[in-house]
Amino acid sequence: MLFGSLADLAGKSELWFSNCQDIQSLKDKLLNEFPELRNSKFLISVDKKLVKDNHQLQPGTEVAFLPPFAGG
Amino acid sequence: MLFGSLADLAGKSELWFSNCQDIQSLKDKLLNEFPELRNSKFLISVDKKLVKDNHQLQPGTEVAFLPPFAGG
Amino acid sequence: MKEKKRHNVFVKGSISPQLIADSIAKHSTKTTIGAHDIFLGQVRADVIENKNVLAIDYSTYEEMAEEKFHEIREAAFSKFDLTCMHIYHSIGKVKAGEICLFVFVSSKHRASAFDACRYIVEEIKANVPIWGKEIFEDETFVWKENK
Amino acid sequence: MKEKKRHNVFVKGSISPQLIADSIAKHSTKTTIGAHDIFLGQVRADVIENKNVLAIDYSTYEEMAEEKFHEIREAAFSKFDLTCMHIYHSIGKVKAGEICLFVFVSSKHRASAFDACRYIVEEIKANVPIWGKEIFEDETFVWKENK
Repeated sequence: MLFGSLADLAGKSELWFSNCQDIQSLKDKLLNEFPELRNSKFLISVDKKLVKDNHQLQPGTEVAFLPPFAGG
Repeated sequence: MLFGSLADLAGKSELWFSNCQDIQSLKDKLLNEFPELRNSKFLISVDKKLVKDNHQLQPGTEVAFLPPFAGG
Repeated sequence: MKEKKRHNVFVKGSISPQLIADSIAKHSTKTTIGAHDIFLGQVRADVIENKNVLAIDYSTYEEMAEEKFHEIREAAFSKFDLTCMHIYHSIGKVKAGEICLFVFVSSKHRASAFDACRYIVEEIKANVPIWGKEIFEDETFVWKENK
Repeated sequence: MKEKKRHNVFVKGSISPQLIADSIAKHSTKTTIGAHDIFLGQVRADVIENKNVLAIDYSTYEEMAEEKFHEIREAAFSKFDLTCMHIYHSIGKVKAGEICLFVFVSSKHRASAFDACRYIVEEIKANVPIWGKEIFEDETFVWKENK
Protein backbone atom coordinates (compact mmCIF):
# COMPACT_ATOMS: atom_id res chain seq x y z
CA MET A 1 0.00 0.00 0.00
CA LEU A 2 1.18 3.49 -0.82
CA PHE A 3 0.16 6.60 1.08
CA GLY A 4 0.38 10.36 0.77
CA SER A 5 2.88 11.68 -1.74
CA LEU A 6 3.90 8.14 -2.76
CA ALA A 7 0.37 7.27 -3.88
CA ASP A 8 0.29 10.56 -5.79
CA LEU A 9 3.58 9.86 -7.59
CA ALA A 10 2.73 6.25 -8.42
CA GLY A 11 -0.85 7.11 -9.39
CA LYS A 12 -2.19 4.26 -7.25
CA SER A 13 -2.40 3.26 -3.61
CA GLU A 14 -2.64 -0.55 -3.77
CA LEU A 15 -0.29 -2.95 -5.51
CA TRP A 16 0.35 -6.67 -5.49
CA PHE A 17 3.80 -8.20 -5.87
CA SER A 18 4.57 -11.91 -5.82
CA ASN A 19 7.79 -13.69 -4.90
CA CYS A 20 9.11 -11.16 -2.40
CA GLN A 21 11.05 -12.87 0.36
CA ASP A 22 11.87 -9.73 2.24
CA ILE A 23 11.29 -5.98 2.32
CA GLN A 24 14.44 -5.23 0.36
CA SER A 25 13.30 -7.26 -2.64
CA LEU A 26 9.81 -5.74 -2.47
CA LYS A 27 11.32 -2.25 -2.34
CA ASP A 28 13.52 -3.02 -5.35
CA LYS A 29 10.48 -4.16 -7.35
CA LEU A 30 8.47 -1.12 -6.37
CA LEU A 31 11.21 1.38 -7.28
CA ASN A 32 11.81 -0.48 -10.51
CA GLU A 33 8.15 -0.18 -11.50
CA PHE A 34 7.88 3.42 -10.25
CA PRO A 35 11.26 5.13 -10.69
CA GLU A 36 9.55 8.43 -9.74
CA LEU A 37 9.53 7.19 -6.13
CA ARG A 38 13.35 6.91 -5.95
CA ASN A 39 13.81 10.39 -4.49
CA SER A 40 11.09 9.95 -1.88
CA LYS A 41 11.71 9.37 1.80
CA PHE A 42 9.57 6.70 3.40
CA LEU A 43 9.25 4.24 6.26
CA ILE A 44 7.87 0.75 5.80
CA SER A 45 5.32 -1.07 7.90
CA VAL A 46 4.35 -4.75 7.93
CA ASP A 47 1.02 -5.52 9.57
CA LYS A 48 0.96 -1.94 10.94
CA LYS A 49 4.37 -2.16 12.62
CA LEU A 50 7.44 -0.30 11.34
CA VAL A 51 10.17 -2.64 10.05
CA LYS A 52 13.64 -2.62 8.48
CA ASP A 53 14.63 -3.58 4.94
CA ASN A 54 15.69 -7.10 5.82
CA HIS A 55 12.36 -8.04 7.41
CA GLN A 56 11.13 -11.41 6.02
CA LEU A 57 7.76 -11.51 4.27
CA GLN A 58 5.05 -14.17 4.00
CA PRO A 59 2.73 -14.31 0.99
CA GLY A 60 -0.39 -12.21 1.60
CA THR A 61 1.27 -9.84 4.05
CA GLU A 62 0.13 -6.19 4.04
CA VAL A 63 3.11 -3.91 3.51
CA ALA A 64 2.76 -0.13 3.56
CA PHE A 65 5.14 2.58 2.33
CA LEU A 66 4.76 5.63 4.52
CA PRO A 67 6.08 9.07 3.54
CA PRO A 68 6.97 11.57 6.34
CA PHE A 69 4.11 12.14 8.76
CA ALA A 70 2.30 15.46 8.98
CA GLY A 71 -0.33 14.94 11.67
CA GLY A 72 -1.46 17.75 13.95
CA MET B 1 -5.63 46.68 54.22
CA LEU B 2 -6.17 43.08 55.22
CA PHE B 3 -7.14 40.32 52.81
CA GLY B 4 -8.34 36.73 52.87
CA SER B 5 -7.90 34.89 56.16
CA LEU B 6 -6.37 37.99 57.82
CA ALA B 7 -9.52 40.04 57.22
CA ASP B 8 -11.54 37.13 58.58
CA LEU B 9 -9.48 36.89 61.74
CA ALA B 10 -9.39 40.63 62.39
CA GLY B 11 -13.05 41.08 61.47
CA LYS B 12 -12.22 44.01 59.22
CA SER B 13 -10.34 44.71 56.02
CA GLU B 14 -9.39 48.38 56.35
CA LEU B 15 -7.49 50.03 59.18
CA TRP B 16 -5.73 53.33 59.76
CA PHE B 17 -2.60 53.67 61.84
CA SER B 18 -0.72 56.88 62.45
CA ASN B 19 2.91 57.47 63.30
CA CYS B 20 4.36 54.43 61.54
CA GLN B 21 7.80 55.20 60.20
CA ASP B 22 8.33 51.80 58.65
CA ILE B 23 6.68 48.46 57.98
CA GLN B 24 8.10 46.88 61.13
CA SER B 25 6.41 49.42 63.39
CA LEU B 26 3.13 49.11 61.48
CA LYS B 27 3.30 45.33 61.80
CA ASP B 28 3.93 45.59 65.55
CA LYS B 29 0.89 47.82 65.98
CA LEU B 30 -1.30 45.53 63.90
CA LEU B 31 -0.30 42.37 65.79
CA ASN B 32 -0.72 44.20 69.05
CA GLU B 33 -4.26 45.19 68.17
CA PHE B 34 -5.10 41.78 66.65
CA PRO B 35 -3.09 39.12 68.47
CA GLU B 36 -5.12 36.47 66.58
CA LEU B 37 -3.03 37.35 63.48
CA ARG B 38 0.26 36.36 65.15
CA ASN B 39 0.20 32.82 63.82
CA SER B 40 -0.66 33.87 60.29
CA LYS B 41 1.76 33.89 57.39
CA PHE B 42 1.63 36.97 55.18
CA LEU B 43 3.50 39.14 52.74
CA ILE B 44 3.32 42.92 52.78
CA SER B 45 2.80 45.30 49.88
CA VAL B 46 3.21 49.07 49.71
CA ASP B 47 1.52 50.72 46.75
CA LYS B 48 0.92 47.26 45.24
CA LYS B 49 4.60 46.21 45.39
CA LEU B 50 5.90 43.58 47.79
CA VAL B 51 8.29 45.00 50.39
CA LYS B 52 10.39 44.00 53.42
CA ASP B 53 9.85 44.88 57.09
CA ASN B 54 12.29 47.78 57.13
CA HIS B 55 10.61 49.61 54.22
CA GLN B 56 10.05 53.29 55.12
CA LEU B 57 6.50 54.65 55.09
CA GLN B 58 5.00 58.06 54.27
CA PRO B 59 1.75 59.18 55.85
CA GLY B 60 -1.23 58.16 53.67
CA THR B 61 0.50 55.18 52.09
CA GLU B 62 -1.61 52.12 51.25
CA VAL B 63 -0.15 49.05 52.93
CA ALA B 64 -1.65 45.60 52.41
CA PHE B 65 -1.15 42.38 54.39
CA LEU B 66 -1.44 39.44 52.03
CA PRO B 67 -1.93 35.86 53.22
CA PRO B 68 -0.70 32.98 50.99
CA PHE B 69 -2.09 33.16 47.46
CA ALA B 70 -4.56 30.60 46.15
CA GLY B 71 -5.31 31.71 42.59
CA GLY B 72 -6.05 29.20 39.84
CA MET C 1 -3.76 51.05 29.11
CA LYS C 2 -6.20 50.59 26.23
CA GLU C 3 -5.02 47.01 25.79
CA LYS C 4 -5.60 46.31 29.48
CA LYS C 5 -9.09 47.78 29.57
CA ARG C 6 -10.18 45.95 26.48
CA HIS C 7 -9.93 42.63 28.27
CA ASN C 8 -10.83 42.23 31.92
CA VAL C 9 -9.19 39.24 33.61
CA PHE C 10 -11.77 38.79 36.36
CA VAL C 11 -15.05 37.06 35.62
CA LYS C 12 -17.86 36.95 38.18
CA GLY C 13 -18.46 33.29 39.09
CA SER C 14 -17.35 30.30 37.02
CA ILE C 15 -15.91 30.46 33.51
CA SER C 16 -18.34 28.84 31.08
CA PRO C 17 -17.32 26.35 28.37
CA GLN C 18 -19.18 28.68 26.00
CA LEU C 19 -16.80 31.56 26.77
CA ILE C 20 -13.93 29.20 25.98
CA ALA C 21 -15.53 28.11 22.68
CA ASP C 22 -16.14 31.74 21.71
CA SER C 23 -12.52 32.65 22.47
CA ILE C 24 -11.28 29.78 20.33
CA ALA C 25 -13.61 30.68 17.45
CA LYS C 26 -12.34 34.27 17.42
CA HIS C 27 -8.87 33.03 16.52
CA SER C 28 -9.88 31.53 13.18
CA THR C 29 -9.11 34.84 11.45
CA LYS C 30 -5.54 34.78 12.81
CA THR C 31 -4.10 32.44 10.23
CA THR C 32 -0.47 32.73 11.32
CA ILE C 33 -1.38 30.71 14.42
CA GLY C 34 -0.48 27.02 14.28
CA ALA C 35 -0.79 26.05 17.93
CA HIS C 36 -2.95 26.95 20.92
CA ASP C 37 -2.32 25.77 24.46
CA ILE C 38 -5.16 26.19 26.92
CA PHE C 39 -4.94 25.62 30.65
CA LEU C 40 -8.12 25.32 32.69
CA GLY C 41 -8.21 25.24 36.47
CA GLN C 42 -11.23 23.34 37.80
CA VAL C 43 -12.46 23.42 41.42
CA ARG C 44 -11.94 20.01 43.05
CA ALA C 45 -14.38 18.49 45.55
CA ASP C 46 -11.48 17.77 47.90
CA VAL C 47 -12.16 16.03 51.18
CA ILE C 48 -10.60 17.92 54.10
CA GLU C 49 -11.04 16.44 57.58
CA ASN C 50 -13.96 14.33 56.32
CA LYS C 51 -15.82 17.25 54.79
CA ASN C 52 -16.42 17.78 51.06
CA VAL C 53 -15.49 21.03 49.38
CA LEU C 54 -18.65 22.28 47.61
CA ALA C 55 -17.24 25.50 46.18
CA ILE C 56 -14.41 28.00 46.40
CA ASP C 57 -15.15 31.66 47.00
CA TYR C 58 -12.41 33.74 45.35
CA SER C 59 -11.43 37.24 46.40
CA THR C 60 -8.58 39.49 45.30
CA TYR C 61 -6.72 42.73 45.84
CA GLU C 62 -7.85 43.88 42.44
CA GLU C 63 -5.53 46.80 41.70
CA MET C 64 -2.46 44.77 42.63
CA ALA C 65 -3.73 41.65 40.81
CA GLU C 66 -4.27 43.65 37.63
CA GLU C 67 -0.74 45.00 37.82
CA LYS C 68 0.61 41.49 38.32
CA PHE C 69 -1.41 40.11 35.40
CA HIS C 70 -0.06 42.94 33.28
CA GLU C 71 3.54 42.15 34.31
CA ILE C 72 3.02 38.43 33.60
CA ARG C 73 1.57 39.25 30.20
CA GLU C 74 4.50 41.54 29.30
CA ALA C 75 7.04 38.99 30.51
CA ALA C 76 5.41 36.18 28.53
CA PHE C 77 5.42 38.22 25.31
CA SER C 78 9.08 39.11 25.79
CA LYS C 79 10.22 35.57 26.70
CA PHE C 80 8.23 33.61 24.12
CA ASP C 81 7.30 34.02 20.47
CA LEU C 82 3.52 34.44 20.88
CA THR C 83 0.74 35.61 18.61
CA CYS C 84 -1.74 36.24 21.39
CA MET C 85 -2.67 35.46 24.94
CA HIS C 86 -5.75 35.71 27.15
CA ILE C 87 -6.24 35.16 30.86
CA TYR C 88 -9.54 34.87 32.74
CA HIS C 89 -9.87 34.22 36.47
CA SER C 90 -13.04 33.79 38.50
CA ILE C 91 -13.98 36.02 41.36
CA GLY C 92 -16.73 35.07 43.84
CA LYS C 93 -18.17 31.58 44.19
CA VAL C 94 -17.22 28.71 41.86
CA LYS C 95 -18.73 25.26 42.49
CA ALA C 96 -16.74 22.03 42.44
CA GLY C 97 -16.47 20.83 38.84
CA GLU C 98 -16.60 24.35 37.42
CA ILE C 99 -13.75 26.27 35.78
CA CYS C 100 -12.02 29.07 37.73
CA LEU C 101 -8.97 29.81 35.54
CA PHE C 102 -8.62 29.97 31.75
CA VAL C 103 -5.20 30.68 30.23
CA PHE C 104 -5.14 30.73 26.43
CA VAL C 105 -1.85 31.09 24.54
CA SER C 106 -1.41 31.02 20.76
CA SER C 107 1.72 30.92 18.63
CA LYS C 108 3.00 29.92 15.25
CA HIS C 109 4.65 26.73 16.49
CA ARG C 110 3.77 24.49 19.42
CA ALA C 111 6.90 24.84 21.59
CA SER C 112 6.27 28.51 22.42
CA ALA C 113 2.61 27.91 23.22
CA PHE C 114 3.44 25.05 25.59
CA ASP C 115 6.31 26.89 27.29
CA ALA C 116 4.41 30.13 27.69
CA CYS C 117 1.17 28.60 28.95
CA ARG C 118 2.97 26.72 31.70
CA TYR C 119 5.04 29.75 32.63
CA ILE C 120 1.93 31.94 32.90
CA VAL C 121 0.03 29.45 35.06
CA GLU C 122 2.97 29.08 37.46
CA GLU C 123 3.34 32.85 37.69
CA ILE C 124 -0.36 33.34 38.42
CA LYS C 125 -0.34 30.70 41.16
CA ALA C 126 2.79 32.13 42.79
CA ASN C 127 2.45 35.88 42.37
CA VAL C 128 -1.10 37.12 41.89
CA PRO C 129 -2.91 38.19 45.08
CA ILE C 130 -5.98 35.97 44.87
CA TRP C 131 -7.45 34.08 47.81
CA GLY C 132 -9.86 31.18 47.94
CA LYS C 133 -12.17 30.05 50.72
CA GLU C 134 -12.98 26.36 50.39
CA ILE C 135 -16.60 26.05 51.48
CA PHE C 136 -17.97 22.77 52.90
CA GLU C 137 -21.49 21.31 52.96
CA ASP C 138 -22.03 22.59 56.51
CA GLU C 139 -21.08 26.15 55.45
CA THR C 140 -17.80 26.08 57.39
CA PHE C 141 -14.68 26.86 55.36
CA VAL C 142 -10.88 26.80 55.19
CA TRP C 143 -8.57 29.16 53.34
CA LYS C 144 -6.80 27.47 50.44
CA GLU C 145 -3.05 27.82 49.92
CA ASN C 146 -1.18 27.23 46.64
CA LYS C 147 1.75 24.85 46.44
CA MET D 1 -11.68 -2.63 22.48
CA LYS D 2 -14.88 -1.21 23.96
CA GLU D 3 -12.95 1.82 25.21
CA LYS D 4 -11.51 2.41 21.75
CA LYS D 5 -14.84 2.14 19.94
CA ARG D 6 -16.59 4.48 22.32
CA HIS D 7 -14.44 7.38 21.13
CA ASN D 8 -13.32 7.73 17.54
CA VAL D 9 -10.20 9.87 17.10
CA PHE D 10 -10.89 10.91 13.51
CA VAL D 11 -13.36 13.67 12.77
CA LYS D 12 -14.44 14.48 9.21
CA GLY D 13 -13.31 18.05 8.43
CA SER D 14 -12.39 20.64 11.04
CA ILE D 15 -12.91 20.34 14.79
CA SER D 16 -15.51 22.87 15.92
CA PRO D 17 -15.13 25.10 18.99
CA GLN D 18 -18.53 23.71 20.02
CA LEU D 19 -17.16 20.16 20.22
CA ILE D 20 -14.39 21.51 22.45
CA ALA D 21 -16.90 23.34 24.69
CA ASP D 22 -19.04 20.19 24.95
CA SER D 23 -16.01 18.09 25.90
CA ILE D 24 -15.05 20.57 28.62
CA ALA D 25 -18.62 20.73 29.97
CA LYS D 26 -18.75 16.93 30.29
CA HIS D 27 -15.92 17.05 32.81
CA SER D 28 -17.84 19.07 35.40
CA THR D 29 -19.08 15.85 37.01
CA LYS D 30 -15.50 14.62 37.48
CA THR D 31 -14.76 16.57 40.63
CA THR D 32 -11.36 15.03 41.35
CA ILE D 33 -10.00 16.96 38.35
CA GLY D 34 -8.13 20.17 39.21
CA ALA D 35 -6.35 20.87 35.93
CA HIS D 36 -7.01 20.48 32.22
CA ASP D 37 -4.46 21.08 29.50
CA ILE D 38 -5.78 21.40 25.96
CA PHE D 39 -3.67 21.56 22.84
CA LEU D 40 -5.22 22.72 19.58
CA GLY D 41 -3.50 22.50 16.22
CA GLN D 42 -4.72 25.15 13.79
CA VAL D 43 -4.06 25.19 10.03
CA ARG D 44 -1.76 28.09 9.14
CA ALA D 45 -2.09 30.12 5.93
CA ASP D 46 1.63 29.66 5.28
CA VAL D 47 3.17 31.24 2.22
CA ILE D 48 5.20 28.71 0.22
CA GLU D 49 6.95 29.95 -2.91
CA ASN D 50 4.66 33.00 -2.99
CA LYS D 51 1.46 31.00 -2.78
CA ASN D 52 -0.93 31.00 0.19
CA VAL D 53 -2.03 27.77 1.80
CA LEU D 54 -5.85 27.76 1.78
CA ALA D 55 -6.42 24.40 3.43
CA ILE D 56 -4.82 21.10 4.36
CA ASP D 57 -6.34 17.85 3.17
CA TYR D 58 -5.54 15.14 5.74
CA SER D 59 -5.38 11.42 4.97
CA THR D 60 -4.31 8.47 7.07
CA TYR D 61 -3.56 4.77 7.19
CA GLU D 62 -6.46 4.34 9.55
CA GLU D 63 -5.85 0.88 11.05
CA MET D 64 -2.23 1.72 11.84
CA ALA D 65 -3.12 5.21 13.11
CA GLU D 66 -5.71 3.79 15.49
CA GLU D 67 -3.17 1.34 16.87
CA LYS D 68 -0.69 4.16 17.35
CA PHE D 69 -3.26 6.36 19.08
CA HIS D 70 -4.07 3.44 21.35
CA GLU D 71 -0.37 2.93 22.19
CA ILE D 72 0.09 6.65 22.89
CA ARG D 73 -2.97 6.63 25.14
CA GLU D 74 -1.75 3.61 27.11
CA ALA D 75 1.75 5.06 27.45
CA ALA D 76 0.40 8.41 28.66
CA PHE D 77 -1.76 6.75 31.32
CA SER D 78 1.17 4.68 32.55
CA LYS D 79 3.69 7.56 32.57
CA PHE D 80 1.47 10.29 34.08
CA ASP D 81 -1.13 10.50 36.82
CA LEU D 82 -4.17 11.31 34.66
CA THR D 83 -7.90 11.32 35.24
CA CYS D 84 -8.84 11.29 31.59
CA MET D 85 -7.69 12.02 28.11
CA HIS D 86 -9.26 12.60 24.69
CA ILE D 87 -7.75 12.99 21.24
CA TYR D 88 -9.48 14.19 18.08
CA HIS D 89 -7.79 14.60 14.69
CA SER D 90 -9.30 15.85 11.47
CA ILE D 91 -9.44 13.84 8.31
CA GLY D 92 -10.22 15.41 4.93
CA LYS D 93 -10.11 19.13 4.23
CA VAL D 94 -9.49 21.71 6.97
CA LYS D 95 -9.31 25.39 5.98
CA ALA D 96 -6.64 27.82 7.24
CA GLY D 97 -7.73 29.15 10.65
CA GLU D 98 -9.65 25.99 11.52
CA ILE D 99 -8.70 23.39 14.16
CA CYS D 100 -7.28 20.03 13.01
CA LEU D 101 -6.04 18.52 16.31
CA PHE D 102 -7.58 18.57 19.79
CA VAL D 103 -5.72 16.91 22.66
CA PHE D 104 -7.47 17.17 26.04
CA VAL D 105 -5.78 15.91 29.20
CA SER D 106 -7.16 16.14 32.75
CA SER D 107 -5.55 15.39 36.09
CA LYS D 108 -5.76 16.21 39.75
CA HIS D 109 -2.76 18.56 39.70
CA ARG D 110 -1.41 20.73 36.91
CA ALA D 111 2.06 19.19 36.42
CA SER D 112 0.73 15.86 35.09
CA ALA D 113 -1.70 17.56 32.73
CA PHE D 114 1.04 19.79 31.27
CA ASP D 115 3.58 16.98 30.96
CA ALA D 116 1.14 14.51 29.45
CA CYS D 117 -0.41 16.90 26.95
CA ARG D 118 2.96 17.85 25.53
CA TYR D 119 4.11 14.23 25.43
CA ILE D 120 0.97 13.18 23.55
CA VAL D 121 1.23 15.97 20.97
CA GLU D 122 4.89 15.16 20.27
CA GLU D 123 4.07 11.46 19.92
CA ILE D 124 1.22 12.16 17.51
CA LYS D 125 3.39 14.41 15.33
CA ALA D 126 6.26 11.90 15.24
CA ASN D 127 4.55 8.52 15.12
CA VAL D 128 1.01 8.56 13.78
CA PRO D 129 0.69 7.88 10.03
CA ILE D 130 -1.22 10.97 8.97
CA TRP D 131 -0.43 12.99 5.86
CA GLY D 132 -1.41 16.48 4.86
CA LYS D 133 -1.62 18.07 1.44
CA GLU D 134 -1.24 21.85 1.65
CA ILE D 135 -3.59 23.22 -0.98
CA PHE D 136 -2.99 26.64 -2.59
CA GLU D 137 -5.37 29.16 -4.16
CA ASP D 138 -4.56 27.86 -7.65
CA GLU D 139 -5.43 24.27 -6.57
CA THR D 140 -1.83 23.11 -6.73
CA PHE D 141 -0.46 21.53 -3.56
CA VAL D 142 2.60 20.35 -1.63
CA TRP D 143 2.86 17.54 0.91
CA LYS D 144 3.50 18.79 4.43
CA GLU D 145 6.21 17.28 6.60
CA ASN D 146 6.40 17.50 10.41
CA LYS D 147 9.49 18.84 12.16
